[in-house]
Amino acid sequence: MTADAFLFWFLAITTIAGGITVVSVANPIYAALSLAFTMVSVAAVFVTLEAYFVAGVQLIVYAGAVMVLFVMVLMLFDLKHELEAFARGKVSGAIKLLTAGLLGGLLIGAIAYSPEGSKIAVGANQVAVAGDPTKNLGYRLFTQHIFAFEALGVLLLVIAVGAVALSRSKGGTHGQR
Amino acid sequence: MGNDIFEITVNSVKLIVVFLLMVQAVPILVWLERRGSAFIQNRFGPNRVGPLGLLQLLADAVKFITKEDFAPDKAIRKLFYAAPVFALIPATLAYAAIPMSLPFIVPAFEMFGSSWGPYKFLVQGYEIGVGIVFILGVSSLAAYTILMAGWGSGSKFSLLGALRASAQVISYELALGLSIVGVILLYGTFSLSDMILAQQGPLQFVAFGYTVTSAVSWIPNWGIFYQPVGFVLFFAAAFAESNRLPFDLAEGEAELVAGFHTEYGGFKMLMFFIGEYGHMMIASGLATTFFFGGYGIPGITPAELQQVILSWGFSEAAAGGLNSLIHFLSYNVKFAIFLWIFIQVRWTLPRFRYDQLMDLGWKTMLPWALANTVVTAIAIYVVTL
Amino acid sequence: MSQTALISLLLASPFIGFLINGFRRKHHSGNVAGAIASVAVFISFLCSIALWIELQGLPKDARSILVNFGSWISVGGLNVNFGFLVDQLSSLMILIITGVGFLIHLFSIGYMHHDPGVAKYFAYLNFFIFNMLVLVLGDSLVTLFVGWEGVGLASYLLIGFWFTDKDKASAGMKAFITNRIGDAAFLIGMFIFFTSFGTLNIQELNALAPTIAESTWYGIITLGTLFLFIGATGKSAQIPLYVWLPDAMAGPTPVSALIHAATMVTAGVYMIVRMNPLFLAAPNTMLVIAVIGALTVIIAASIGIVQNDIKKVLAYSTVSQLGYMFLACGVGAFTAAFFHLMTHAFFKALMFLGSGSVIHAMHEEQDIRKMGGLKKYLPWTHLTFMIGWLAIIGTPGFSGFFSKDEILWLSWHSPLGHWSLWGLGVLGATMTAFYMTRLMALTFWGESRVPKSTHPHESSPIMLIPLFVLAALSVVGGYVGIPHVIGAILPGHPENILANWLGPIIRPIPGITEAEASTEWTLMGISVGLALISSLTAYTLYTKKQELVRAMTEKIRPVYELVYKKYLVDEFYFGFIINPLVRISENIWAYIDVRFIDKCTFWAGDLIKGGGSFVRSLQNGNLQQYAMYIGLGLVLTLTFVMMR
Amino acid sequence: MDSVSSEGLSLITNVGLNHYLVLSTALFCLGLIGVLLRRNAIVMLMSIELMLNAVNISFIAFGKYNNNIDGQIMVFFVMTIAAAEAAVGLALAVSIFKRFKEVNIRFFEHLRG
Repeated sequence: MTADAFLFWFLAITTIAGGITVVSVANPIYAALSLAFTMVSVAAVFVTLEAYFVAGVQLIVYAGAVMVLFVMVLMLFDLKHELEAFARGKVSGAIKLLTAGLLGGLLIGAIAYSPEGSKIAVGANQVAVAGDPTKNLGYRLFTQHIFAFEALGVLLLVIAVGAVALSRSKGGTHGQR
Repeated sequence: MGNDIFEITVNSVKLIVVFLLMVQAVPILVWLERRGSAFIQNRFGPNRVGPLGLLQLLADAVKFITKEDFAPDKAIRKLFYAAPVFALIPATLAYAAIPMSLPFIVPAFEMFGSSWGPYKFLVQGYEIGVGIVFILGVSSLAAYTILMAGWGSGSKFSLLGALRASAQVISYELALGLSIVGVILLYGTFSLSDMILAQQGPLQFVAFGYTVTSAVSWIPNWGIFYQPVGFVLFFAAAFAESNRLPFDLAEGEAELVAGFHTEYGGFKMLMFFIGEYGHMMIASGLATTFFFGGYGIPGITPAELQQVILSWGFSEAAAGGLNSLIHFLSYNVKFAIFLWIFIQVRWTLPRFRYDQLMDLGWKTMLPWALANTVVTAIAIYVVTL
Repeated sequence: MSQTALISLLLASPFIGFLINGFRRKHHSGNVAGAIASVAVFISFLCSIALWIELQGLPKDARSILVNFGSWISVGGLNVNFGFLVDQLSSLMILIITGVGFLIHLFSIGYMHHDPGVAKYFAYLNFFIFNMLVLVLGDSLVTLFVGWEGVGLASYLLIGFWFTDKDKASAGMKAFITNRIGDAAFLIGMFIFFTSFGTLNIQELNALAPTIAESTWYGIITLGTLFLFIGATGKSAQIPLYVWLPDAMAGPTPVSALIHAATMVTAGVYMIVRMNPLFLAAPNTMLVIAVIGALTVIIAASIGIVQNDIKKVLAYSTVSQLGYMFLACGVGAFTAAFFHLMTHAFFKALMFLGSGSVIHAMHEEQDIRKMGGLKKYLPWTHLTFMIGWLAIIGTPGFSGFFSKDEILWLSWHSPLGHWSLWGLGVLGATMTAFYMTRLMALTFWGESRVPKSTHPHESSPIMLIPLFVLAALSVVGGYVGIPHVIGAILPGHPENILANWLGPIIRPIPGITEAEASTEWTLMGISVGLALISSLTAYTLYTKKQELVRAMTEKIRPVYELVYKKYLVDEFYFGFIINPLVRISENIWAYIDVRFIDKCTFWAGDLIKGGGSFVRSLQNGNLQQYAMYIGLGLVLTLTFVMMR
Repeated sequence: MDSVSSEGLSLITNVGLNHYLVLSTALFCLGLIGVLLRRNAIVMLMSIELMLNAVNISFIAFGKYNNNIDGQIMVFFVMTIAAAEAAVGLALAVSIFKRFKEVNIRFFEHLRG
């Protein structure tokens, strides 16, 4: 077994194990911590895919900021006793599990039956990667995708205002001003 | 295959050595801190055990280890015990990525019946292409240890301290990251080694197609001359990141007893200590690397120094090693100066109020860091037109 | 420095000034803030000069520098660059903006000295200059529109600069909203051009403009240019959207000088001149522009006659002078329009600054009935103001004479013009002479009506220097565009420098013929003579025979009231547009919506309610069940796709 | 070594695009299960983050194996959206918590039609 394969399987196991913990642990704080662990594993998966910069950003943004926010909110709420962690109803629960399973099975089937190595044709605007990948990334981001980038900037601004407005309001949409 | 095993062994050993270096620096720093504070406050400080109280550390270590391993009744034991261990991981990982000296070549040699090398020995834990992003990413994980400790202790003070500390850490991470963007733009790389290479030699830059060189040849080509604002912001944010005075709101004694490590004692406490000092060391190492030429020596480039050493009659390989050693010393001098500033500031400045802290982070440092980024970008664009 | 660096510096300098002053907006030192802002604009001015010199070095037909800072929007067929174009027209415009802008910054240092928000004020001023430069230099309509909106924002901020006064804040709002109406039309114009030409680049649009004029009213170019023109009426205060400009005088006086006289309000004229090939291709639009311009000239001028606020008089005068520019555009005399834009920038900025000096001296008093005889107290201001007055009423030899005369002559002579347009123009010029002389007489001459408590004093040197420079420009500014007939009799036969310079990028008026010099001399004589008579009348009436004026206004009281209340235009807008709209909406709501549509919907609703209660069992409000439906739908779709 | 086991071995040792895609699918389905079954609004949000991460893996894997860097750019966009979503979701959760002192998803079910 080569080092690459070993790394992949190791990371796959940690990632999936983290994911399972997230959805199965009753205490939301442990769920959040294991999600953070999953994020770190996913960052490592990115490293095996040679996306170093994205891996770093994954660490900073997801593991370092978003998940810390989750953990902080959870700790602030102090939800120690999770009475009903899972949805009621055995039948609907079974259907839901079946749905997820079916979706997964279908996707994996599709992947398995697709001929390995058949690549999507490199189109006109898909320039092959050359040179420093991070520089390339920045260049593409600020030329080809600049409009989407700006739109996202606007979105973030709106979100920031919205989040502040939401968390300042005094309970419910019909609260007194 | 032989070389692979060699590299893996060397790298593992290096990781351990870097970790030990970091851990071993802590007692010295503690001694410095206590003697320094005593010096500042006109006291003696520890001076009984050993010469200048140097052995006090050993006594302290023994004390820490032999103390009772204690956990509060309401604590969540898993988190409570895991937190101090996790405190060491981000600090170590990040510190290992900082280059501490000139890489040198180990010539080919025979051992265990087969030949090894030649091998380029890097004086750092590991070289990562996107070094800065990695360090920022890893050190951002430090917030978890704080939260785990705070939550796991099962104490109100701990939790409040942890929430404060982590809010502070993620707020200042933004300013920290943005203050470095100017440096990244300046050198056009994420790699710390490349940055240090770019800072070698006398002050020199290209503007409007002309090469400008400083008249005084010993003024080095350090980042501080191009990014003074970035440096100030970085250093201030680094203080906040390492939760030290004047930003140690998380452990404001008057309100919170001791913040997130209220319930910790003994060896577990020591581990948090090491973590905190580790962050301090990372900040010092990064400040040295970004703004003060890393391991470089002002007035002489590594290649010139190599020639000087060769003229003393050493072999090529030995000269390389000696050269690396000298640069290692140079790095440590700068590093130590920053550590001393950290200690000095801690005993000089009073603590902020929490709202002042947040105001400083979001309303002062963030805009300035953004402005610094924009101005740097424009300046670089205009100058290199 | 390379051209790219020059243009970067030109744009960046005021922006950096804006940032610095914006960051230190809480500081109160006017001198420091003013120095930063003035230096920033001065650097831009130097860059403009350097660019102008660069242009001189280029061959006559290829005098343009296009700098592209990269792609901005690239979506579908729309490609917009951060492109900036310096050509004969925009180079002159940036010279005016940064030059006059610099002088006004200097003046502001003295004028805003005591204001606590002075750093904020200078930040806004620099922000305005930056946006104006973007507007002028932008190589596509989108970039131009960015500047267009930016100057609108700066104008709003500066009109409402003393926003604690509710009237001033709402004046800012009025300007902003009125401009929005124009901007919506401008956008529609842009859409029309984009759908029909597939580009928004101004040079490409100009190149694509057909040489054969479009004769219909519903042609693409006619519609597009009409909508652009509506946008211009908003920004440049023409009928019907001029109402905001007089109210905009609520801002600090230097702002009125910079934004609401010299630069921003001329953006509409500039835009039309910039796109002259397109407008020439749409003669119907040109007709509309000419008529609107001519009407604006006399209506604004007539209101100006009866105003008592020194700044309001100047404001209506600005509207009226802008009308002349549009009249010129409408008859195809783009060079003359730009020429008048330039001279107007000089003398109107001068007069506004002069009025600022007067207001400053009178301790914020703006009512000319409470002035008079100020000549004694403010000798320098009086001198410079008088030069502005001579220029605006068209005294031969002063700058206003050349440009106004050119417009009047071409509105008679151009194939797109008409004798009636000339008539309206001359009437406007006569009225201009009257109200300007009235302003001079009531403010500076005659006997003093200054209250005893006020002690007028001459302004500080930093405020006077800009006045001197602008006064000098108002005198000599006209000599760059000496009309052909006058040039022919002058020694050395000086040519029309401006027309030669702008020649390569401005299309000639189609079908214009060689004129007879005698006709031109005659028309010139008529307009100058009428202006002379009317200013003499005004002088006599307002310095010596005030009671006669009073008696006359009593006799024609209803007319006077009508004009004094600005033809009740604001009331008209409220009474015939805004209030009816509200009332109609109310009626629609009460009768159509409540009685008819609601009934229908209730009926339909009852029907659906029955069916809905069945489907309701599916939609039980359980979020996770909904998510499950999504998942199931995905599974079904995937199955379908894979089975095929 | 017979052919079956060598094929199985190569499935393990030759890691390719499909492996990453299967990993991504598995993570995605785990996230979906979390969204469908968990009652705590914040845990649901976390499960959504899990799904987004799964998508990121497949983006990067496709990007690498097709030699196209746009995959990584999409990941940036996804991350931004995820951060935005987390911010708004948490703000909602905070306001729900202020009112009901709990963040169970059934408090959102007053929207029932």
